[in-house]
Order: sequence, then structure tokens, then C-alpha cells
Amino acid sequence: MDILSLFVVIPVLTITAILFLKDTRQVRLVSAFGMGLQLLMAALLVFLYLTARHAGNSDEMLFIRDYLWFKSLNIHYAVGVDGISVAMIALTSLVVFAGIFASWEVEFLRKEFFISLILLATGVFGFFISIDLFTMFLFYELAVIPMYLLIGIWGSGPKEYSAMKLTIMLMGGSALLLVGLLGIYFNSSPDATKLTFNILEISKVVIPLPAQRIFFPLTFLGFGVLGALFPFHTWSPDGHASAPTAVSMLHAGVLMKLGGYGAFRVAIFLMPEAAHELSWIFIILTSISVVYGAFGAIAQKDLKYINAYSSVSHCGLVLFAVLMMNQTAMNGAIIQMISHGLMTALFFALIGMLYGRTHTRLINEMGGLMKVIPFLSVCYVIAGLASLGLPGLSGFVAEMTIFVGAFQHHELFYRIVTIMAVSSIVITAVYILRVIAILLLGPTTNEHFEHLPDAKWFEKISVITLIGAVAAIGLVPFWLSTMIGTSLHPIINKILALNPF
Amino acid sequence: MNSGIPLQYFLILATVMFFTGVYGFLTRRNLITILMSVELILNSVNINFLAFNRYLYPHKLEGMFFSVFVIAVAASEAAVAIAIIINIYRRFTTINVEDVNEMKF
Amino acid sequence: MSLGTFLIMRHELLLITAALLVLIAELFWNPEKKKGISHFSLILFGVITIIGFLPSPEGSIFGGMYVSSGTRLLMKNILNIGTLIVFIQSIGWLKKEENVEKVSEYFLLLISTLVGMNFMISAGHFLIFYIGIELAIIPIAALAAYDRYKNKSAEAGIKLILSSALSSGILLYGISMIYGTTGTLYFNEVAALFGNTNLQILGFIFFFAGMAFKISIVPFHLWTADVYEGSPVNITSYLSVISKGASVFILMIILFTVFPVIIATWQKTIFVVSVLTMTIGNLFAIRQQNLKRFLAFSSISQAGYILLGMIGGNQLGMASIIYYILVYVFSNLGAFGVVAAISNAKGKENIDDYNGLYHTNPKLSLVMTLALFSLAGIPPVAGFFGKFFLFTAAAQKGFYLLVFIAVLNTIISLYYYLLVVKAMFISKSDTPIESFKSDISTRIALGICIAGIVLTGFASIIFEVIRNLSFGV
Amino acid sequence: MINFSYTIWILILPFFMFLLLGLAGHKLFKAKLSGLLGTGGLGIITILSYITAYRYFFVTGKIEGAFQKITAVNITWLQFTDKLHIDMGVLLDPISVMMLVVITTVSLMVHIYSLGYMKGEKGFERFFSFLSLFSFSMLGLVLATNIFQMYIFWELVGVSSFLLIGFYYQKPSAVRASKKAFIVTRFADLGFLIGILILSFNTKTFDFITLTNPTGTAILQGTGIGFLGLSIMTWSMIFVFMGGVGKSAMFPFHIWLPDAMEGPTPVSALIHAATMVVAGVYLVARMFPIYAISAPVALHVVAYVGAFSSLFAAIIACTQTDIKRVLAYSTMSQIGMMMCALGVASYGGEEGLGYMASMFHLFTHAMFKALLFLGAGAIIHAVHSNYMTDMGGLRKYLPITHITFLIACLTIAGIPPFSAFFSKDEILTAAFHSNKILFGVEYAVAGLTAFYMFRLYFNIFWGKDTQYHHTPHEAPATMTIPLILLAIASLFTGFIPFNKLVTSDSKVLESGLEMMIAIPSVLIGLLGIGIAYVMYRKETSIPDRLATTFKYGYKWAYNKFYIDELYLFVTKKIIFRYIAQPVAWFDRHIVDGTMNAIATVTQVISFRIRGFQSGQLQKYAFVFITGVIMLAIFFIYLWK
Repeated sequence: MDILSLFVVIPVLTITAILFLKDTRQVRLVSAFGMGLQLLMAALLVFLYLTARHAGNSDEMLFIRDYLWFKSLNIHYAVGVDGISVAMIALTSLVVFAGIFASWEVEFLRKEFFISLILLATGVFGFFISIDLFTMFLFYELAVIPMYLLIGIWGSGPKEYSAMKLTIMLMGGSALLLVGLLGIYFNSSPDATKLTFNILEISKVVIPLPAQRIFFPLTFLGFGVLGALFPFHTWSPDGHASAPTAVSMLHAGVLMKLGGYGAFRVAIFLMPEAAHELSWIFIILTSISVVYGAFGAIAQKDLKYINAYSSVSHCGLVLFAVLMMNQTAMNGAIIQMISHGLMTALFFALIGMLYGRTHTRLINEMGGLMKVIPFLSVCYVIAGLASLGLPGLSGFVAEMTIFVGAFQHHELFYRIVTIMAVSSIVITAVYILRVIAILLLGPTTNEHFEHLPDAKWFEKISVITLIGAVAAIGLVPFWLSTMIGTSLHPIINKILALNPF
Repeated sequence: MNSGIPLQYFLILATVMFFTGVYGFLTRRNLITILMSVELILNSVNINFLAFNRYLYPHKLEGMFFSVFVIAVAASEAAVAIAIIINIYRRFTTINVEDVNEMKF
Repeated sequence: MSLGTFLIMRHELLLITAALLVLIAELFWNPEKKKGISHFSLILFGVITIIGFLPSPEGSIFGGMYVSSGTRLLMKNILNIGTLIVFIQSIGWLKKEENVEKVSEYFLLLISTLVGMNFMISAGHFLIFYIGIELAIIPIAALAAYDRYKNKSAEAGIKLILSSALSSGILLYGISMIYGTTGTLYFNEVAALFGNTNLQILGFIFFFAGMAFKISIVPFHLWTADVYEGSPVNITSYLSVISKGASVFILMIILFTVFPVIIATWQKTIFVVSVLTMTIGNLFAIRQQNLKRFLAFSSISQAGYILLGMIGGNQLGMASIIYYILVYVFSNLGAFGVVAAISNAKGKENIDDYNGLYHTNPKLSLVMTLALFSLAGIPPVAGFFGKFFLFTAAAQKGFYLLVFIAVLNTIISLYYYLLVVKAMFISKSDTPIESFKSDISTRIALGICIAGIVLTGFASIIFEVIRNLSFGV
Repeated sequence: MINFSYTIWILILPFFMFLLLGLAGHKLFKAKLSGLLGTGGLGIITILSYITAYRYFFVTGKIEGAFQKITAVNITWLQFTDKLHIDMGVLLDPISVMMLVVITTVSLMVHIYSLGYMKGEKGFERFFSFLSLFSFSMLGLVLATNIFQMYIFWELVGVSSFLLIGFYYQKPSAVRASKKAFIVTRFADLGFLIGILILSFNTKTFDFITLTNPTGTAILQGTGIGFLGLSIMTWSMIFVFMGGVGKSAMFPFHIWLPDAMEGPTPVSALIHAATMVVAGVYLVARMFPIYAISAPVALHVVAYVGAFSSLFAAIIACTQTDIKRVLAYSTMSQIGMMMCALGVASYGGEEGLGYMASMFHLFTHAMFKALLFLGAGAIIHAVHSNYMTDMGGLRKYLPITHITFLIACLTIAGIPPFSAFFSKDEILTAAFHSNKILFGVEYAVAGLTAFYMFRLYFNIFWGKDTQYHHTPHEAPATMTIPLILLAIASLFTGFIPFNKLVTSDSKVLESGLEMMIAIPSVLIGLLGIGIAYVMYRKETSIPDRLATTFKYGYKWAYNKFYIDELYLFVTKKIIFRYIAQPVAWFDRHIVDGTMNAIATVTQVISFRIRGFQSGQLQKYAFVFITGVIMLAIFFIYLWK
């Protein structure tokens, strides 16, 4: 058993263990144990990875394991990681770990809840370790489906509608994706003798440009739907609003990152020519996402909607940066994924906790919570500051890397669009501060809120884990940035070699 | 040719019979009549087979045999169909095809 | 030609023997003993299924009218497995008061149809093919009308028999034209002599329409829903899985071996009808309340997906179709098994009735969910792999547009499958189906289905075996 | 060469204090202890700063007659590209060392003062933790080695300002003010960021030393390429200046500053008078070689914005009654003067006088403005009101405050020998030699300043004898000691030879008092004081009559020329109502509506076509036959 497969095996074992539990009270302990183990594994992976790199291992991917699965189609179960996937895995394990604690008090069908949650995590982990397009796609879909049950059963509000919409739209994305992947597969070998799904092998050949022109948009849009690309983002506000806390966390924090990661790893990496040629279309869409999402967030009243639109904006930035196709911007995109993953998970965790106390998510029904529940409120402020890009927290590092990188683009059009995207930081500040001001500051408006309890121990674990990560990235971004940056080299070199700028 | 009647005539006859059968199938309301229309269709096929065999490929008897089997199968089909029609009559007290539509949409 | 060469027909012979044994038992056993007739048939059939997997000689007899090959044997074995599951599922249902008298009929007729299907699959000549196809469908019409005291059952029977008679007529008309233009009915000879004349294409289209009826491809599908709804659940599942599977197999064999000359024509035909089939099937399925009817339309759209494997005319396509049918056997029988269990126990067949089922019958709900996910093509269950291979097969020949339409259609289908999931897991009900314990046979059958659904996908060996056998027709 | 690497502790220490007090303050320490900890920490930093200043200015800083830029520490914090990377470090040069002294001095005074002023307030340790955060950020800002580090700390001072303005978070007005401050400056920072991006795109560096090397190549990048008639470099510098405009509360981004007075008074003294608001001036000074050499047009913008703001604010200040607001406008006005002085300067030699004057004034202004605010704090502390209408005759009750306040007022009015006399004189001289219009404006501002400050002074300490509920009493020693110290500073800082220490090209600049300028400037100061004396020494009706005479002018000035309302209109009405809400509506109804419509259409089609499934066997057969015929026609005749 190799270390990477453990990331799929551990959740599966956890699920199996939960299945055989009789006592539902132990379910969450087992889940926490499993996911805690996963977190440790992630830490170990980071360590092993850095050690290997330090020792001079300069392969594109490390810890590669390759098992032939379907021989006739040359489908493999192939895993491998570079700095980017390692970072994403670390992010995922953090968010999942925090998510388990954030859903500590789920009562209804507890067993099923944790099983679905961990199943979702399994899909995400699997996606990030895969270097075979088939398994990647398999895990991608595996991650989407538990969402339906999670939102549908444990959600709130118009949960059935939201769950259905989310699932259908994401599956719509995967429909585009599937066609794109098949297109890549059948063009993965110049003489059609050795077709492969393996990303590393495909990256060594040049897919014919006419094929790229068809399959790049499909693949990119396919992943873009999951990355909340305008105008395919509308599953996100409804889905997030209806989802239970941990699910929102995982979904916004991790699942949406599948989109950005895939767009980068599959669409752009494998089809750089078409990406270069067509990027302007998607740049326009993504910059609309960025600004539009931010404006959308200003007018919302529901906390989760605000955060959902904010996610649209931030995830738009990820795709935006990826499309800039230079080292710095892509580096920023990855950091932004991680940063946004942590931040938004933190946000959703806090919103869930606030909702659990006040039983409302409408900001104008709340007020002055800072006095009553200082711990949660301060955490909310920190999350907000991270989200609006305060230096010292992760958001700043990510956004600045993106902006600086994007602005290095040699074409004027891209630089002008970058300035448009940059303007989102002000709008972000507006809606974040609006929420903080209405929600937390000022006098306490409702006497029912006077005696709300502050965070419990499990809530603190959840929140502090995330804040710690956000601050760590924000304060010492160098190692993360370098880890990602070195992994980007082969990708950038490929792009540069093909498109002499 | 070993017969005075050209092949085309048989084929035209078969076609006419076929479409008569189809027309009957589509328009007759009585289930038994519909069954008879089906027989018309099958027999038009038989004529086709026989005519082709006789006129074009006289040294092999595939067409002949085929039509024999078609007749046999048609008979069994009719038997089952009539059994069911009897059951229909018991249940619906009618064999008008339009009344047999409990299930739709 | 020694007697031994008849062993090439081992599947058919065994089945005929079985049918005869059941008949003899029915005739000569005393009423007391007759209660065991269902178990007797079951064991008999189980043995046959196992024997079917033993190595068997390949070749052809009757001057090439009957062909046996690895692929065809595999197809027959798949059908055997499916039938076995149907048999196991129906044990409980056959114990019911109104069915006790007709147990042997049930087995007799089903085994007969299976004989027909086996002949059909092994056909090397249109005559055998025709006899097989009629043998396969006529007894089912009788079975559809099995519930003598139900209006719907009788209606299903008459609709099936008359529609199929019409389709047979048209099929035969097509065959007669093929015969007229080529002068032979042997598959290999027809393939060699087939041209591209208008009459031949007309003949082909008539033939195709007749076959499309059996697979219930739009616009030849309209009988499907009514017959599925009216027939007893077990018959419906047999009809939707085994009968359809057999027809798909033979259509594929004939398209690939008899009509390769006009591949351009039938590719276009399949393109059009598969788009129609998927879309119309899905659009109808969205609105259905009765689960049997719902599954009927779902199976129509499944037929549309299956056509994607055929369109390429490639080895991968053949392999993926056989594989998909195998997966489909498990998935659809799983779904029907649950419907049958609940229908037999509680008489409820509507989606609304399933509200809150998970809270009362979690295991059944899980089986149903897995089966539906498999039908929808959601990983990690086998349906995902099946669909993926089908689409790959179509994409290999460049039918990306078709693949795209198909994938969009899978989304619609996911929508309505999720409606059922929603009913079971999410919706609340004041009068949920009470918790009940289904009988042992149902549980065994569902267990086999689940094992199949889960394992067929992961165990790549299955697909590889199929792949290696394909094109060996 | 002395090793300056210990200066990193100037940054680390306050950050550590912030974390310590912020995370564990309310648990580990008693309130008083945390205050002392914070103050003590800052005391150490102050000493370190003084040592650094001494060593820099008098021991090693100078090489070949010019002060060197010394990079004491530089650590790569984030790598963008090979050339572009954010470093965290300490850059010592005359202005940063001067700022170091200013910040630590004022900050220390404010810390000590706060020990008394904030005594007993809830969240005492939080206050000190925020103060530490601010000190950290501000020091980081001035010591930045590269423009991006500066931007980082620029944002951090913004947020600490936000936190401190909103310190009384239960007070809606404070919350509003903090929000406003943050968003307005954030908007300005957007310009700063864009400026940085453009600048770095052209020069491929963030590093100040490389950027501002007057003989280097970076400074010449992008000067030729034009956009709307201005070079790219000019544009980038205008954008960078936009950040300065926001932070320094120049017109039109000044609106947040008066509202920021909602914060505790020591905060106003520290952040919104002495240190943070001059960051804009510091920024321009830091980039001065670029402005002067590559982007003179941008420098003109600086000059005119500064001059206009100073006049604009001075006029408003004459009408306000909230003493802290008067001081706020006064701050804005003074900073405008500094900006103007920078704007009229050019690089090197005699023409660089404005630069020196600006820095000089920055220095003196920090002292006397902090003094004014702290004095105002003492007054408010005693009277429990911000409005001068509630005050009068306080000289009897608050003797120390009175004297120190008077010193501060005389200083700002430019009366010799107080410090601002010298610095303001330099500014006027620089303006006079460069641009007569600007000189006129600044001259008028000098008069107005004297007027409104003494209006304030007379209203508070003289004027009517107001009856107080509680007899006002002098503040405790923790508050008065800083007052006295700062008063001394105001008295004597004017004699520091800035022309030898802080100049545009770091070389000694020969300059002296020009009597041509000095005498009229003193005269107009005295004139202002005189008018104020007449009008406000005793309770008279002159102000009211004047107000009615210049009814509209007064009303406009009193309402701050309705800039706030304009902003409100733009943000609430235009952005919120006509952009954000329509976007939200569009999203819900058009984009989402389309998605839903697809689903609905599918359902509708599904319903419409159900007629095919009529249940009629013969209709089925009809469809069947039609299908066959259609296929036949299709494939035989159309698509063969």
C-alpha cells in the first residue's frame, strides 16, 4: 500500500467502521479519529514531499504508483502528487477535519450524515491524488453525489430544490467534462496506437490544435461549472444556503476547488495552445464572475448567500489567474484556492454556529453579537479580514500573487482586465464590513440574544484549526508559494515552449 | 420465365395486401379484425417470399420454407392472441380496442 | 455429422430439457408435490446456468444456420444469469394464492422464451432468427396477461401480442426484400451480396424497425410503458432486461455481420433514433408516478444509450454493449426487485408511496438507491463504467456530438432517478410503507444484484474477458 | 559601518505585544498590567529608535556628504518572479529614521496618556493590543524596503485604524465611522495597488533603492509610452498618490477623517493626527525621485491636491463646533500644506527646499498636533462633551492643559519661536519660489489656521462661563506628563537643523530664514489670532452676524460642502441601488431564471408530448408505421 492510496483507503475504512457501529454516539468519535488520522497523514505527506524535493528529486510527480486497471482501454489507477496536489490534499484534510467538529451536534440520522460526509471527502482526496483522467473523473463524480443527500436530508430552507439544482448543474458540468476527456483520450497519441488517460503521458504529446479548440472549452467549462464560473454559478448560492454547516464548508472549501484544480491540471496543462488562443473568452467570463459576485454579495441579506456570492467572486479569481498562464498568476491561483478554501470553510463554520444559536441567518435580524459571543465574533472578524485580503492572513498573499502575476501579462487587454479584477477588493471590503458592522457590532438588538452561549470545545477546535492555517499561510507564505512554484515549473515550461510569448 | 404472370404483379399484390393489413390494423376497432389484419400482413410477406423464390432463385427453396414457418408461427401467435382476447372480453366485456386503454400517458 | 455436434447447441438443448422436465413434473406429480415445483425449476435452472459457463465447443451446424461462438455463449450466459435472478425473485410471488395453480406455466413459458432468445442469438440464418424472435416474444405476451383477474394485465397482454405481431410483419417484410435482392437468407451470404440499392435500404429499415420494436426504441416504443405497467412485476423485469438484452445482442450481431456494407446508413439511423430514444424516454420518465411505468421509460432511455455502443461498429462498442447489458441486468433487476418486493408485500407501486421508505426499510432503500445510481451512471457502481465505455466506444468513431447529447440526457435521467431517491430519503410521509421483512429468495436475489452492481465495475477482469471475446461472432 | 540588524526588533517587539495582549490579554493579566506591558514594550522600542537615529544621523549614516540608504535587514517573504518578490526588511534613510523617532515618540506619549485616559474602560487590554498592532504596522510602513512591503503595512495600519476607531463597538456612530474610514481608504488603496502593479510591470522591481535611484534605469522606465497624453510612469505615480490621498485624508477622500474622531481621543492623537495620516506624505517623499524626475505632472497633481485640501479644510474648520472635528480638519489642512510643499519641490539642490520643508513640518506637526489632541482629550475627559458650545472659561479648572494647549495653538499659528514657525516658513518659501498661486493659497491657509485655532482656544478656555454639572478637574499625571513633554517638544523642535539631515538628495541644503516670507507669515498669523480674539474672547454676536451675512457660504462650509452627502448618494443610491441590487436581481431572475427555465421547459415539453402515449393500441401502431415511413423516406431520398 502506497502512501497516496491511503488517502482513499482511510476514509473508506472509516466509513466501513461507522457502518458497523451500533451506538450512534461513537460515530462522531470514529469520524473524528479517521479524519484526524487523515490530517496527520497529510502532514506526513507534506513532510515526505518536502524531504524528497530537498533530497533533489526533481521528477514532475512524486510517489507515483501505477496499477493497470482496464487493459484494453489503457485505464490505470495511477496516483502521484506534486506540490500543488500536496497543498490541496493538506487543505482538504484540514477542512474535513474542521467539518467533522463543526457537525458535532448533528442528531438526525447521524450515522448516515458522517458516512456521506466522508464519502464526499473520499472523492475529493481521490481526485487530488489521481494522475489518470479516468480515475480523476470517477472521483469527481463520486464527490458530487453525496452532496445531494447531504443537502437534501440535513439541509434547511428549500433544500430539495437546492440539492437537485446543485446536483444537476454540477452533473451538467461533468457532462461537458466527459466529452472533453474522451476527446483528450482519443487524441492522446499521434498515431492512435497507445491511447492513454495518464496526464503525464498526455502532456508529452501535442494534441492537434483543431481538437484542442473543441475540447479545451468543453473541459474548461466542465470544470468551470464546479468553479462557479459565471453564468453557471447559480447552483452555488442556493446550494450553500440550504446545505448544513459542514457540507457548506466542504463544498465551498474543497469541492469548488476541484474545478480550479481540474481546469488547471487538465484543461490548460494538456491543451495550452487552445487555452492561449481562447483564453480571452474565459477571461471575460471569469472577470465578470469576480466583479459580479462581489456586487451580488453586497445586496444579499442572508449570511450564507453573502458568502456564496463571495465564493463566486473568489473562485472566479482562481480561474481568472489560471487563464493568465504564467508562473506567478498560476501560483496565485493555487494559493487562492487554498486560502479561499480555508477562509470560506471558516466562514461557513461560523455561520453555522451563529445560526445554531440565533436561529436566523438574516443579518438584519441580528446585531451586537460581539458583546454576547466574543469568541465567535472575533473569529468572524478574522475570517472577514482574511476574505477582504488583509496582509498577514492568507487572502492577501493569494490575491496579490494573482494580481501581480496577471499584470505581468504581455498583452494590454489582460492587464486592463486585471485592473477590473483588482477593483473587486474594494467591493469585497464593502460587503464584508457591512456584515461585520450589522451583525457583530453596535448594540444588541434582540433580547433573546443576550444570553447566547459562546463557542463549545468542539466548535473551538474546528474554528481554531482553520484560523491557524489561514494565519500560517498569511504570515509565512514563502514555503507554500515555493512548494507550489517549483511544481509549476514543468507546466509553465510546457506552456512557454509551445507559445513563445 | 416459366409463368405468364410477371414477378411485379406478385409484388404489387403483396404490397397492396401489406398496406391493406396495415390500414386494417390502424382502423378496425374489433380486436379480432385487427388480428386478421395482421394475418394479411404476414400473408403478404409469404407471397413475397414465394414469388421471389420461384422467380429469382428457383434452385433453392429458402423462401418456401420460410413462408411455411411464417404460417406456423402466425398460427401460434393467433392462438395466444385469441386467448388473451377472450380474457379481455371477460375483463372488459368488450373487444373494442378503443376501450382497452386503462393505461396511458 | 455425429450426434456430438449437436452439443454445440448445448444451451438450447438444456433449456428444452428443463422445459420438458417441468412439463412432466406438472403432469405427473401429485398436488402435494407440486408445491415444490418452483424450487425444482429453480434448482434445475441454476444447474443449467452453471453448466452454461463450462467450456463449450464453438462452430456452426445446419450448414451455418446455427452458429455458436465465444461471444454468443457469453451473451447466453448473461441472459441465463439474469433469468436466474428473475426466477429467484419470483419465488415469493409465486407462492401467492392466485398463482399457485400456474407455477409451472410460469417456468415453462419463461424457459421457452429463453430458448427462443438463445436461438435468436445463435442465428446464422434469418429463419432461425425469425423463429427465435417469435418464440421469445409470444410466450411473454401470455405471461403479461398472467394475472387473469386484473384488467391491466390483460390489456398489457393484448397490446404486446398485437404490437409485436405488427412489428414481426414489418420485420418479415423487410427480410423478404432482403431475400428478394440477395437470394439468400444466410447471414454471411447476405453480407457478401448486400449492395446499397434503395430496395435493400428499405428492406433494412423495415428490418431495423422490427428489431427496434423489441428493444423499444423511439418511435417504436409506445407499447413499452403500458405493457410494463400492466404485467406482473417479475414479468416486467424479465421483459425489460432479458428480452431487451437478447434483442440488443442480435441486432448488434446482425448490424455488424450482415450489414457492414451500409454502415453509413445505419450509423445515421442509429444516430437519429438514439437521440430520439434517450430524449423521449427521459422526457416521459420525468412525469411518471407508477414505478413500473417509470422504470419502463427509464429503460427506453437506457436503450438509447446502448445504441451508442452500436453506432461505431467497433470492437470496443460490442464489448461495451455486452458489458453494459450485464451491468444493466444487475441494476435493473435490483430496481425491479425492490419494486416487486414492495409491490408483493404492500401492493404499493407509486413513487409517493415510497416517501420516507429509508426510515422504515433502510436496506431496501439502499438497494434501490444503488441500483438507480447504477442506472444513472454514478460512480463507484458499475453503471458508471458501463456508460463510460459506451460513450468511449462512440467517441472512438468521432461521434462526440452524440456523446454530448447522451451525457446531457444522463443528467435528465439523473434528475428523475434522484426523485425516487428523494422520496425514499428526504420526503416525509404520514403513511410510510411499514417496516417488513422480505422473504429469503428476494434477499438472495437482491444480494446477487448488489454484488453485481458493485463488483462488475471494479473488477476490470470482467470487462477484459468480454472485450477479448467480442468480435468473435 | 555599524550593524543595524537589531532594528528588526523594532518590528518584532510590538507584533509580539499585539499577539500577547490580543490573544491572552484578558486571561493572563490584569488590565493595568497589560497597559504597563504595552507601554513598557513601546518604551523599549522608543529607546531603540533613538539609538538608531543617533547612530544613523551622527555616527555612520553619512558617506561622502550624503546620507546613505541602508538596508538593515531584508528577508524574502514571498517570491513572485525572479525579479519581483516581496521582502520584509528595514530600510534606514533620513526620512525613515525621522519617522521612526516621530512615531515612537508620539506613540509612547499616547501610551502613557492612555494609561490614564482609558482607565476603567472595558477592553483596556484590547486597546493596548490594538495600539501595539498599530505601532507595529506604522513602523513597518516607514521602515519598508520595498513598495510592496509598504503596501502590506499600509493595509495593516488601515485595519488597526479601523479597529481603533471602532473601539467602542457598541456605539453605532463609531461603527459607522470605522467602516467608512476603512472603505474610503481601501478604495484609495486600490489606486495605490494599481499604481504598484503598473510601476512594477514597467520597472520589474519593488525595491525602493532600485526604484528611486536617480541615476538608475528603473526610474526611466515607462516615461515615454503615453496614455491620454501622460506617460505610463505618470499614471502609475498618480495612482500611487491616490493611495496617499486616501490615507492622508486629502480631498476628495478626506471624508473619513472627521468621522474617525469617534475613536478614543488618544487614538485620534496617534493615528489620525500625528502618524498614520502623514503616511501619504511619507509615501510621496519616499517615491520622490520618481515623482520629481520621471513624473513631474504627477507631482503637480500632488501640489494642487495638497493646496486645495489645505484651503478647503481650513475653511470648514472655521465653522465646526466639535473640537475634535476642528482638529481633524486642521490636520487635513496641515497635511495639505505638506503635500503642497512636496509638490513644489524638485530633486536636489535649492529646488529641493519644499521636500525638506515638508518633512520638517511633518515632524513638528506630529508633536504639536498630538499635543492638541491629547489636550482636547483632557478637556473632553473633564467636560464629558466634544462640543465647544458646552465649554468656556476652562482655564481656571485645567491650568496645565490650558498652558500646553496655548503653546500648541501658538505653534500651529506659526508664531516664533515655536517650531511650526520654522517649518511653515520653509513651506511658504518653497511655494513662493515655485508657484505664486500656491503660495497665495498657503498664505491664506496660514491666516485661517491661526483664526480657527484661536477660535477654538478662546471658546474653550475663555468665552462664556459655562455652568458644569461636575466641576471639571485637571487630568491625572499620566495624562498631563505627556502634555508637558509634547509642549516642550513643540517649543524646541523648530531648532533642529533639518536642512542638514533630511533633504531630497540627502545632502546638506543651505537655507535660512527669508525675512521676506517670515515677517508676513507671522503677521497674518497674528491677524488671525486678533480676529479670533475679537470674536470669541468674550461672548459676542459677531460670529452669528457674520454667519447670517455669509449665509450660504457658512452653510456650505458648516455642512462640509456636502461632500459626505455626495458620497452617500453615490454609495447608497448609485452603487447599492443601481448596481448591487440590480446585479442581485439579475442573478436571481435572469441567470438563475434561465437555469430554472431550462428545467421548466423540459417539464413542459414532457407534459405536452404525453399525448403520444395515449393508451390506444392503434395510435401506437400509427406512430410505428409513420416512424418506419419517415425513416425510409429520410434515408432513401434525403440522406442516402
